[in-house]
Amino acid sequence: MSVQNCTHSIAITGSGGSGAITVGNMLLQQAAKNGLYGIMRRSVGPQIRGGESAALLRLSAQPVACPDDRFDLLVAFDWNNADRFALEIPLDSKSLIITDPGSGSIPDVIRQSGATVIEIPLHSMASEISGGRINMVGLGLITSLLNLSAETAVDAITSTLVKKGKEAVEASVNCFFAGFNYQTDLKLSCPTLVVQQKTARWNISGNEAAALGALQGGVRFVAAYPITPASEVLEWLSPRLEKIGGTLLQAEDELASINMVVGASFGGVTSLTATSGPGLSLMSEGIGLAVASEIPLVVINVTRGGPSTGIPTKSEQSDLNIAIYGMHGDAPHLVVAPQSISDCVDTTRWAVQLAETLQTPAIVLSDQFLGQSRSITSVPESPGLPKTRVIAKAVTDSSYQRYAITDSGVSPMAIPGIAGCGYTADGLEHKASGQPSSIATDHHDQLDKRQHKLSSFDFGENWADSHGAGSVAIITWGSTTAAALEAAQRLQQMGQPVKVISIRLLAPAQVIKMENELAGITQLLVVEQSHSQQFYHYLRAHYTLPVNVSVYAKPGPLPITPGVICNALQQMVGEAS
Amino acid sequence: MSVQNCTHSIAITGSGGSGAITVGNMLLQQAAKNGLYGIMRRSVGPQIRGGESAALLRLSAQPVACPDDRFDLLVAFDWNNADRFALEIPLDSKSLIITDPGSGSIPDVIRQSGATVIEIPLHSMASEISGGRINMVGLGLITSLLNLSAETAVDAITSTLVKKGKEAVEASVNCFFAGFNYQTDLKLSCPTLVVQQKTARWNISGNEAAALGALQGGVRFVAAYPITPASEVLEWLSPRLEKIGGTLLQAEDELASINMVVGASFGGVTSLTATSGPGLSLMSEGIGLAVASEIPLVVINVTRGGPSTGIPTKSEQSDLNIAIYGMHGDAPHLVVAPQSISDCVDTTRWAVQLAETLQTPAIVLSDQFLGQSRSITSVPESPGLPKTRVIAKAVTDSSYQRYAITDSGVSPMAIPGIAGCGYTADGLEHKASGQPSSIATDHHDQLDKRQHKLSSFDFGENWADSHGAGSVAIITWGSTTAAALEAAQRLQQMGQPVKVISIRLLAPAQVIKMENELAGITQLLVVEQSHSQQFYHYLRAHYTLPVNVSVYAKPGPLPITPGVICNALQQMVGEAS
Amino acid sequence: MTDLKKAKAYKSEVKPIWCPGCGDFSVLSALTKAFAFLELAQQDLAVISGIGCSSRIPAYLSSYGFHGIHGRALAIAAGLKLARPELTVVAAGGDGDGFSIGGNHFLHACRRNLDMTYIVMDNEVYGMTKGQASPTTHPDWTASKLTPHGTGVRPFQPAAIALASGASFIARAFSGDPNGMTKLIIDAIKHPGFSFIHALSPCPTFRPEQKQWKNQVQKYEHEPTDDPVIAATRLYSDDGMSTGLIFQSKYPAWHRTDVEQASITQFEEEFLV
Amino acid sequence: MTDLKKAKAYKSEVKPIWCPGCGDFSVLSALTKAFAFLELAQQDLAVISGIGCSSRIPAYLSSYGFHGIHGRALAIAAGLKLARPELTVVAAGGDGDGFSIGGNHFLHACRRNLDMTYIVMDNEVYGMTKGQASPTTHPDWTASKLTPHGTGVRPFQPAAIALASGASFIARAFSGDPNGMTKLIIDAIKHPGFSFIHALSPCPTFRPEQKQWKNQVQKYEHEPTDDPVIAATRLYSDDGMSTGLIFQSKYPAWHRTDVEQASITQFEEEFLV
Ligand SMILES: Cc1ncc(C[n+]2csc(CCOP(=O)(O)OP(=O)(O)O)c2C)c(N)n1
Ligand SMILES: Cc1ncc(C[n+]2csc(CCOP(=O)(O)OP(=O)(O)O)c2C)c(N)n1
Ligand code: SF4
Ligand code: SF4
Ligand SMILES: [Mg+2]
Ligand SMILES: [Mg+2]
Repeated sequence: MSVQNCTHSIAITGSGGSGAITVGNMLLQQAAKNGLYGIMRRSVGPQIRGGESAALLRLSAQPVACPDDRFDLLVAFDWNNADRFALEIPLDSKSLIITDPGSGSIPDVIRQSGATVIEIPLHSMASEISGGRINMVGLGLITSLLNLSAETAVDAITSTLVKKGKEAVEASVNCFFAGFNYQTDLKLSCPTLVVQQKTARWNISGNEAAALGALQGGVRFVAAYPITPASEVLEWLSPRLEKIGGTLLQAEDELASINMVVGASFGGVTSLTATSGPGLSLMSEGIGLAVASEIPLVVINVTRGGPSTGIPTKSEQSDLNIAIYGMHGDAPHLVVAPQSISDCVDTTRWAVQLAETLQTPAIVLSDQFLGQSRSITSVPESPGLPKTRVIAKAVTDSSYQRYAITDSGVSPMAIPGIAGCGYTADGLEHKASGQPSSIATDHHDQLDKRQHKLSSFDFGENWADSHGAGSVAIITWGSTTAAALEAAQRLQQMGQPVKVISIRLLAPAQVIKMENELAGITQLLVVEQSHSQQFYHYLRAHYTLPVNVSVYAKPGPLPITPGVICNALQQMVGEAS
Repeated sequence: MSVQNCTHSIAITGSGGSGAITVGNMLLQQAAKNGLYGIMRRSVGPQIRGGESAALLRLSAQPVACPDDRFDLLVAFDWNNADRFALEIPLDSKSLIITDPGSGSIPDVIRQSGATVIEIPLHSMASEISGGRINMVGLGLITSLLNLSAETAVDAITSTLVKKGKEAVEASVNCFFAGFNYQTDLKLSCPTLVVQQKTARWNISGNEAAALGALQGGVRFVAAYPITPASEVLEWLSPRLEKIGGTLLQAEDELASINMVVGASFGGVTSLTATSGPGLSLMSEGIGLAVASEIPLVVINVTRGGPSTGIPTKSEQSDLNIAIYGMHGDAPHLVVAPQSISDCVDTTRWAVQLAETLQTPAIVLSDQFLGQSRSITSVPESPGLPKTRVIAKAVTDSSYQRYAITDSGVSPMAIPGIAGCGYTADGLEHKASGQPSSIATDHHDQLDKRQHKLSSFDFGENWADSHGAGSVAIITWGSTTAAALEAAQRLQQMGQPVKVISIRLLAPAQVIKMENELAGITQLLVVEQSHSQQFYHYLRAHYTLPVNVSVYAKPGPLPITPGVICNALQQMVGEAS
Repeated sequence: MTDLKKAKAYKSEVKPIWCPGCGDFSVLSALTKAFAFLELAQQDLAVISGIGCSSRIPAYLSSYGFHGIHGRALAIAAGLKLARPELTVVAAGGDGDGFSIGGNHFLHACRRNLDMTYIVMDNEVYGMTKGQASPTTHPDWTASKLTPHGTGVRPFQPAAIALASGASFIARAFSGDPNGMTKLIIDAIKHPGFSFIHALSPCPTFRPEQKQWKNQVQKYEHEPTDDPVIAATRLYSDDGMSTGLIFQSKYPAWHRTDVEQASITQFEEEFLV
Repeated sequence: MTDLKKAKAYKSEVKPIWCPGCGDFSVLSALTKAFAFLELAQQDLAVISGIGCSSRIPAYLSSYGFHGIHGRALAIAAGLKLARPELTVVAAGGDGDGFSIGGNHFLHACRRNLDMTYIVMDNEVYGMTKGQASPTTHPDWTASKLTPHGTGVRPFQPAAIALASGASFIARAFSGDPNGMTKLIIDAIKHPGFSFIHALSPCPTFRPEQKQWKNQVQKYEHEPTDDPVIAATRLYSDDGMSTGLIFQSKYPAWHRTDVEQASITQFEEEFLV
């Protein structure tokens, strides 16, 4: 069965307090218990409390990492502010809409889709049960539609609501069964997801995954300032860091947090901060200091819609430019991007280890989609031991040179506490000793050193993931990877082989490796979620691309889905032929 | 006579208090009075007071805008810290060195050049005159060597020292004549610069020029934080702004200054700030706000050696990346670069007018070389009247839409005071009215609008300067332009025609105009003063370059001189043939 | 006190995103009442904010407004006031915006004493980012996941800092007393210099315990003083919950120096040799 | 007081870039004397600074050091101290670095009360950038081209701000009294919390009139107090030129909370469904 035939995309919407998100979360949990995979995004209005919200799920028997082009099912508890989310829930004539007859007329923008509408008296069903809530009726309906087991649903309800007391659980379970047992002739186009094998699963968001990867990599100090959509990285880390002897400090601003991280790392403790665009802007001077003074550190940037305050709650890949080029002066550093929620674990861990090994800052470019979506994934393999930085040995003479020119460009780093190696880290250009210098040869030596340590390092196979073969390829990075892979799978099924290259290591550029990857490619489709084609320009700047290049670049807030990539690719191939 | 044959390069060095810089300044003034052109850089040590310093001049009968590859004359008042500046003063066997026999032995690094050394008892000559100073003896010697008139020197001495009193002037004049009349058989290889025509001249630094251009463009509000090498922009502006009804405020930091500028410009007053790399880093969030809220403003960035604190007193072109790509999100804005000291007037004025016209921030990329060097230039033509922004008209209904979608992408801007047009400027994505929105169509509309107003604007001929013709070209930008032009002139004389393209408008890229400029070019040499080839990568990203491209990229602190460009070009041509 | 219909004219048609019960509603309405009382023309009025729930306020007003970036309201406001001294400029925002990321501008705005008003809606929490500790949060508040044992840091004292920084008008208001707040805003706008209003404005969503504030707040028992020593003494013994005008002095407001006028052509001539 | 030879061991071989007569020379030597007196091991000592003439100090010491970026000394120092609580951490820099661009970190460092010392060498000017007004510059100082009529702004009061921000140790020292300064540095380092020394350190190059400071400075006439009301009262009536320990309190220094230990594997298991 092809991927798009065996997934269910379900939207649950409702305004403030209707509990749409709760249903989504429970459904995801249930799916996992039923041996399925899944992913769930949330879409919320600008209100802090109340306001419209939507849980946008896709469930599948195989691992699934991106939203589909359309939704099979929309369960709408009401139609308030439907215009705000209509674009996020594409429906068509094969889709079903479940709504309450009392919710008023279906907005045109939804009705136009031609989807089949079934009105079910959700409200009255719920009100018949004391303490009943319509969202649980909805959960029952969806569970039966998906042929999921009622048992796992009850588990999910119980574990979620246990802190609200027995009565709440009971009322919800009753509502659930009211929905579950409701008789309709509703049918999803593909009612049952066929589970191959039930293996252990994780239910994890990308922000949690990145946080876990950070701990695995050895991070023990975090200073940060809250910002949407990065705060969950910090929320997950704070209580856990202290349980492994680390510290998280909420700083007064991002200038403080990045510089605190510089100080902590200077002290020998592996350190990290997390932020989003506005915060990254404020950190650029501090990151530049880390480049010049050769202090390892990691910045997780969970990109949101830009520019400026932009769209804080929505995803985009538009912080690529600032991540790569955002420091003044010649400031070589590392930029990596996770390709899926579960890859957030590995890529963040890798970033930490690269930063430590190369004594330079690493920026992890995640985004709101990866960071705030939850995914049911297979349990990843256990990582090896964290790599550590090259530390100087105590000396009794004055021979220690912090910025000594070495073959690798990496110089043993002294850490306070090591005798005889006292030195002053400096953002001023310096001699090998660290002493400030404005002499041309010193400047050139240190610029060479800082670049050389990155350009000569062997980053191995992780620099990019490549799937498939042929002369037609899609190139992408980060969170659009999953859609590109699924597009390639669909195209393959349609007889169009497509190779997918997704770059994990965005800086430094891997020119020779890319040359190998692109060998034989005659047509290349660049896929990215930015308005100004940042990735495409980045590729042009650093790599030699085939003559025929097409670009599919679209800003957020809507996700780039497999179907539109298929279309763009078919168009490219069609035009060339 | 070819350019390099009719210029004099003179270095005057000495440690703290020796007055080398004073001599340089007087010489420049004299040269102007004698109908010559000239340029003078200063090289100083890290000390605030005292420490070594050097005045590095080049005088010519024709306009001259870059240092030569070598020095004809070095007048060294002593040899302290000679290693720090030796690299900055390339000497050869045709060079002359004047020094005092009492200054100790000439350092190897200098002697190795093979230059002719003449020891002249400067100290004892000066000490014979009460209140005498050796630098004035030096001035006399140089004046006679250059065949400049003693009269203009006396003028320069008098006007410079008049505030120190009559006695000081007299002592200096006497010292001057002691030097001037000193009999040697010293000869410069080209003793006399033949003046064609004495026209009016300006003695101006690039920082002053940029400041003047700002005023001409209409700037009436400046908020800034001091930083080397940008502070002179502010020092020149502060007392003058208030004389034309404007204001300069020294802010608490760069975050404050950029945001004050945003506020002032929101208030309808043309506004600017000036900074250097570290400050630009801190401003990037504020600049992004100006992009999103469509507030015109100008940031003059006087680039110094980077990364981080880097080399504050030396020049580099390494802030190109951050200027173009340094904001988070898709943030189209303007980046322009003056090509010479006198062009700082025009390019800054242009930047102000573009910013006002297009309601977006403009970054002027100057650098330490342009900013802090003084030049004798022809008096520029008077500029036209400043262009102003499109202002909204008062209304009595609620029809005003601040971010209305228009054909040009520019929407009439309401200014506090205009009735009926009250609106809230916002860095959040918004509807045409300004009301926040996270709906995809609103985001796309506004992203399109902000890009379209830049991409559809006709920037005219100013976008780049192009000189010469042929199939071989040099492409460069900013302060390396002068050296490229002189290199092309030399190559022309050697029978190698070379076209020089220097980009003034770095963002937005002018793809079609560049295509025309590059038509017929088969070999292209990219010249820039950065370590990581920032300009080259920028060109690749945005333009289609010929197949044969060579890159001459060298970081600061030493200037890129015509000779090395000639070599690089000859090598490129040689390899191709 | 003021004509409610007149006050309403200062409201825009944008519906606030605030939660039911949010203290900021009262601040919004106190502001409009003060504007109405002072009969300020909408077009000569600008309200500037940073980022946060409270910082959304400019869009809810029919005056000119700027919803800036986090922490920079005072800088934007200062630029506007310097460029357009004749406008009435009000900066407004939250405790995180003003005292955490914006702390430095607060210090320097107090010192600089431009003739403008700054209203901080203090809810001792970051509302917008869903409930982290702010500088004014008490050290033992443990509901934020970022500080699960509390911050352990003594709270920021807005009025005391304002005084030490040299602010010339310092008051405390409470959103539960909208008339008192309106009066203070009127006095603040009339004050010829930098006027700071520390507005206690509860966040029922993340700090439900602040519903008790109405029982804790009391009118300041002293007359306002212009003596910083007296003000300091009072502030250091105050519990931070008393409202009213605390300090007002006649420090001179910053203004442009008048100098002889010149023309750009004259400046150009200075370069002639 | 301390063995000069021992003190010299804390000096590095780098020659200061300071002008002859610069007050910072005395601060450097007071620091080394204090270190020697306390017998601190060089390797367990870190001196962190920002950018400015005064901020060059770490390179002149043989301890570990960080010459950071302008205004961020306290942030770097805080990170280091949090990560390595056993180290002795001293932050140092100028009035521009600490009170202008770095003002926000100063506020929050005072509140946070980490066990470290901060020495601000105040010369009421930006020395490094050749003589602009700093926050502590008097309003009528007209020698800077950026403020040719003076700043017109009342000076920043470092000690009063520190007090209002909750600093637990506040002292003023003068570079013309190196022994007094040494003693204060010793006490500051010993103080278990954030200790702030406002060190008057003249800049003969841009503020030659500061050569008169030696005639204006006097020892603080009071005993130090731990009562902020008393300290405030004194500070508001002080001329800013008296030296000595002003305020010292037992506010608890910030420290990590001890919690039950866990392993990363346990955290991973939380994700299992
Ligand atoms: C540079 C930057 N950092 C962080 C944020 C995220 N952020 C938005 S509002 C806010 C705090 C809001 O708290 P407060 O100012 O007290 O306002 P409230 O929501 O409580 O009214 C934060 C941290 C941001 N927008 N920009
Ligand atoms: C972000 C940034 N802005 C501005 C500067 C320029 N700058 C360097 S030192 C300094 C002020 C120094 O004054 P202070 O801290 O009082 O030190 P002093 O030189 O007087 O000892 C400034 C503005 C900089 N290095 N970085
Ligand atoms: S979260 Fe709190 S501050 Fe924000 S709107 Fe809701 S109640 Fe008000
Ligand atoms: S300029 Fe002033 S502060 Fe700087 S070294 Fe010289 S005397 Fe000291
Ligand atoms: Mg708040
Ligand atoms: Mg200073």
